[in-house]
Amino acid sequence: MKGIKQLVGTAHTQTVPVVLPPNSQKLKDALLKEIRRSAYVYRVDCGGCNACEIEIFAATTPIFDTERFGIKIVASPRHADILLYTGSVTRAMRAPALRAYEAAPDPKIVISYGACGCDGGIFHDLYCVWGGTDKIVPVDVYIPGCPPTPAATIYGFAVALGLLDQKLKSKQHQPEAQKAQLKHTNIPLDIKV
Amino acid sequence: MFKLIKTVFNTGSVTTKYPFAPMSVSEDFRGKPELDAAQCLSCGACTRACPANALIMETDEKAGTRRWELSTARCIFCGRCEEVCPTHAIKLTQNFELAVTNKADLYEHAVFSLADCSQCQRPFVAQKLLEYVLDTLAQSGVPAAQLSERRKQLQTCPACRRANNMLDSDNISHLRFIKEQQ
Amino acid sequence: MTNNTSEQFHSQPQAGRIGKNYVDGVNHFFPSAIIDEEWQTENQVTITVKMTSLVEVMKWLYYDQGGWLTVSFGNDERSLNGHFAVYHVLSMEGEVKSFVTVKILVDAQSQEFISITPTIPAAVWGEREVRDMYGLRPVGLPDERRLVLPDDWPEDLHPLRKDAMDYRQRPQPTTETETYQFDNQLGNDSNRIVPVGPLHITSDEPGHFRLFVDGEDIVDADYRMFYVHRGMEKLAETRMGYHEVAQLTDRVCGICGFTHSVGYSNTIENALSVDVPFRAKMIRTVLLEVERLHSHLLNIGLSSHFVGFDTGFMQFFRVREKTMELAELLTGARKTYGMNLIGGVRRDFLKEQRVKGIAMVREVRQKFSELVEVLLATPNINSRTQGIGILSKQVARDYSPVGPLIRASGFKRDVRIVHGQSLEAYGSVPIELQSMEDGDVYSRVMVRVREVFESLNVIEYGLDHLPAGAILTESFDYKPNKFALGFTEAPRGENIHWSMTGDNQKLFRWRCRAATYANWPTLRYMLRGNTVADAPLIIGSLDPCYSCTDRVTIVDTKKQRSKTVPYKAIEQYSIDRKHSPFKL
Amino acid sequence: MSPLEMPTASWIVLAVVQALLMLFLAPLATGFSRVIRAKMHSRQGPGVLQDYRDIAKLLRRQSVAPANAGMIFWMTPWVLVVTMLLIGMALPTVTQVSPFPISGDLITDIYLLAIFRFFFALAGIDSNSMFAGIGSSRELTLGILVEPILILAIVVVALVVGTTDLGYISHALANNSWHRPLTIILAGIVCAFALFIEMGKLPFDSAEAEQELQEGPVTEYSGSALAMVKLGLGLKQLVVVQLFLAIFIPWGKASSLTAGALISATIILLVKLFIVFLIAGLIENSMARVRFTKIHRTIFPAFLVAVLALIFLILGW
Repeated sequence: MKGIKQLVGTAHTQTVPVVLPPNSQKLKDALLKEIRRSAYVYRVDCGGCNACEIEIFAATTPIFDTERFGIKIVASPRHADILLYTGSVTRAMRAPALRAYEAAPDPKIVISYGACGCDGGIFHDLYCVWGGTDKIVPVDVYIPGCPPTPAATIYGFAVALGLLDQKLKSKQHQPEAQKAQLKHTNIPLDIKV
Repeated sequence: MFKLIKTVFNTGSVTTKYPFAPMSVSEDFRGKPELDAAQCLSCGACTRACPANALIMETDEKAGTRRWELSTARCIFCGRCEEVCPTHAIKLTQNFELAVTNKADLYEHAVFSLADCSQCQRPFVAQKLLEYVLDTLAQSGVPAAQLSERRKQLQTCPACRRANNMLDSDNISHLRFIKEQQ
Repeated sequence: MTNNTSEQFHSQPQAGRIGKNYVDGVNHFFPSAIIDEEWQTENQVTITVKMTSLVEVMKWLYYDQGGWLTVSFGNDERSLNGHFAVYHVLSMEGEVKSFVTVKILVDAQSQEFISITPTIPAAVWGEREVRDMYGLRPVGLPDERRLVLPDDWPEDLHPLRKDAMDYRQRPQPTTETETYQFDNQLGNDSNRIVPVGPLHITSDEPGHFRLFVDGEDIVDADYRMFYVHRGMEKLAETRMGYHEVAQLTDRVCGICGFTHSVGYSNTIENALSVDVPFRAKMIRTVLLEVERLHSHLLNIGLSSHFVGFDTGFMQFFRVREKTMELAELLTGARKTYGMNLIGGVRRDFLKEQRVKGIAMVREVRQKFSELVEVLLATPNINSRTQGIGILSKQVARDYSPVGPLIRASGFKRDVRIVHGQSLEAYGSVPIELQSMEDGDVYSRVMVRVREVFESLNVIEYGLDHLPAGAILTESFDYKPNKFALGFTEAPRGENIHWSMTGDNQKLFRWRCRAATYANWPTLRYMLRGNTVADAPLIIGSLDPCYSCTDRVTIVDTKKQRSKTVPYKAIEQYSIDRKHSPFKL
Repeated sequence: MSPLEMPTASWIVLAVVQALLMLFLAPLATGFSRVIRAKMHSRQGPGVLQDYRDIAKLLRRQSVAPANAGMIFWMTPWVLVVTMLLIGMALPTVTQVSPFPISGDLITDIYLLAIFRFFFALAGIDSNSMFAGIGSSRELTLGILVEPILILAIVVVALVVGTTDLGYISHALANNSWHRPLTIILAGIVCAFALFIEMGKLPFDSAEAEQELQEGPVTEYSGSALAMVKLGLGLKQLVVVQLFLAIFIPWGKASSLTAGALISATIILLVKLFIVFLIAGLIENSMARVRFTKIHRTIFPAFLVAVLALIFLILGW
């Protein structure tokens, strides 16, 4: 059974993420109010298969057009309010990703994009990958998807900016309610495979 | 240049109204997998088929429970789990609006209880899996006598069954097949 | 070729045996070279050759018989025959079209093999990767640097060896900064070039370029790729079963994932000689063309962006959205189709899906042709793209690049037509090869434009004439240690996959060579002689699989100083073409 | 009034109000060109007031700069805005006479533009990021190409009218007949071309290209400094266009300080600005950029036309 919760326990398989200053949450809420109608996004590619980059690109094209919400993709972390991390952090890309994090002015919102960004996706336990953005930087919003559709990207930005509230909630199923029903009970026996 | 302005002019603005109007997605779009806990037998087929380890099953003998977990963060929305599930318990919905602010919301859990062996009282199979097998046997027309004997046999764990077969020779069930083949 | 050698080979009785003449030729010219010959399918043969005669055999097959080196890779077969092995796969495109794989056994103690790079330069990257991954030292390989593994990887750990490490082990990083040394082949090596420029904080750098320039013209270029190396080949051997690897190969590259998935499935299907139902083959062909559609539209849009024509870029992406909708309609997802299983496809095209699909194809064709006229009528487009980044025929012949890059230089290389019979349903689909002669950026863009129209026809034909029948066959069993080649024509060129089935319901070895992997080495020669202002345009015309190669370091050989210039700056410089960034 | 003695209080008030109004309208102008670009891309695009929101947000953001950025790096945003305000005060936009002639006749305006460019480039180099260095070198070379044309065109007009005071020139061209029509028309065309480049519009887009192009020296700025620089650039576009309108299309201006005349003049001015920005937007979005070697070929003939205008002036046509 593949039920191993944490894969390899030894410390050397983990990286230690950047630690947040204490009052940063208060600063972030203040920031959110300011950038509600004009958010500058900077894309940090930590070694994904670049399907996520193309979908972010597609989100800015005429059909989905993020600029109508004031969301603009800028070309330097200096101007950025939101850092958009894609890709499961590969070893070679860890140093540049941390440099980008320090270059952006505080307070900043960090969004982790795509299955690789959220939790390492299909490469989560590989030798050359640290697996997920939250291994190196504190993340505020997760946008799952492989790759997330441009509509999901826009929804993610809306949740990040606090325009929409998130729909997905963690769920605890109660399976003991009743027995599992058999399927196709009314089919006569001999033709049922 | 004027040809461009003409093309641009008669295409007008093509932007969708998405956040303000629901987004129309093709009907078999692969969105978030949804578990129907009643149907689920905790058999673990989906966890074996998942390429990204997003579905995880953990059996805990001491507590006699088996915990199923779906991590929407790691899920790659490929739909393999839906294909291999014997009772169609897990299905992919069309839900793509999955952005969350705290990571715990990306995880779903379900706890199933294990059935104890009638002889050695140690849990050896998921309760619902056992019941489902017995229902299938009953539904597939096994006569009542044989069914009760089958039930007794199925409710003992494999270790006890091996012990039983070794000890009382008259109850060895394989004789039945030999008779029929003549 | 007189065929006097007797037919005692133990391989399965093959009907056609296409490519038998190559094997006989090798026997004839190099009598004792071949140790073993094994046929995987009727046009794929693997000959195990003695190490000593490897170079001559390869030279004869490559240059004299019109072969093209597609991929070179290693395999740790100590558990099978006590040796390592290095394979060189040749796609023979002379008068007989077939695949010949030359295999050499490498002794497990000496761990050295003869490098063929001096005679066939195309093998340079393959052999560097074998050294990284298996620790086998290629004797005679000029380049000593690490190719694939990151700088902070310990020196003696070679991941792909069976006994090296568990696929989840992550060694502690050895260095915090990048330590890759760049070499300047043409400039005078006397002056040591030190990167002076401050490290600009552009973060996403899937590729790092270093242009050696003399004033405005590029003397030489070197680049460091593989920042996105994740180690997929180790994953395919350890955690994943056959069907899961089909999902993994969908995520090799974000733009041409499905071609990799089809390539991989073909390898297992060829190895176990599974006959995939014809309907599944046609579905795969249609989806391969849908992927080519959106990838070419992406590249044409990017080319108009590099030329500075942003309205064209946005308009092409507007049309591209329609193709993504088509993909979502047919497969349920915009990008990662995930349709492939071993033995066929797992989702069928229903009637109304096909009707809607054909309507969409017609709409895309009309809009696309309209936009192409607009693009070609835009002022100074031609002056920006004609005559730059020319790939000469000789360099093309040496480095065997693939895809629109080589078709724009006049070579007729397209797997769909050359090896069309044994690739999905391309044999029975109206398609013909697009190629142009002068090999510059303009002709590459035009080849892609024509191929988009070609793909539209194929999709419409495929959706119209979808043959009846099953879409998946499971009536075959997995035999261990069978291996074969799988090949598809990705938008950027020919993807070659090779895999060997293992004995525990898992793969023993899976090797995937994406198209761009073969195109990168030629970039150095395309950049030479052009101005740095054209560099992003040329790099863009190569249509690199990594979304953006992000940093360029300008090294002025005369003043012995260099400056690291972020790619975006070079991109802007090439777009508005003013004052080159050499103010060192 | 003769240009030398100090203008009366009401004129100074008008000048200051005029300059501040221009500063306030600058984001509207850049927002409008962004909307045109969006419409050309056939997408919905941001609202016209988007630049206001951007600048408001940036003003409140933390201003991070490279560790070794010098004093000039911090001073430049202020220099940019102040120089443009000075020109703005002197321009006879709504009145026939230049409201504050001391701060800007033709020669000082050209030099104020030159100071703007010089400090903008210097800031790029001073922030010693390679990125901004390229933007600065680009800005300076553009200056070398464009400034001679601009100076020549404006000097020709000044010679035709006989004075370098903006107010008199626009008054003369508006009222009495054009006794040298050909020269003025040629100078007008050349000045329009030069100011189009000065506005930093495609296809001659230069360092302060706005969307995802690298924004040259602006790369290293962030937070409030970035807001000031964006304001400065927007203000420069507005001021440059009004410089052209004041000289070459001077009709419809108020002759006295009465409220009614001022209001009508302002409306006419806004209509003129709308038309000019619309045309600039259309041109900008339907051209690919000109190649570096071609840049000389396209800008140099404009210089020859300017010389031609000078010759026509001498011949008296």
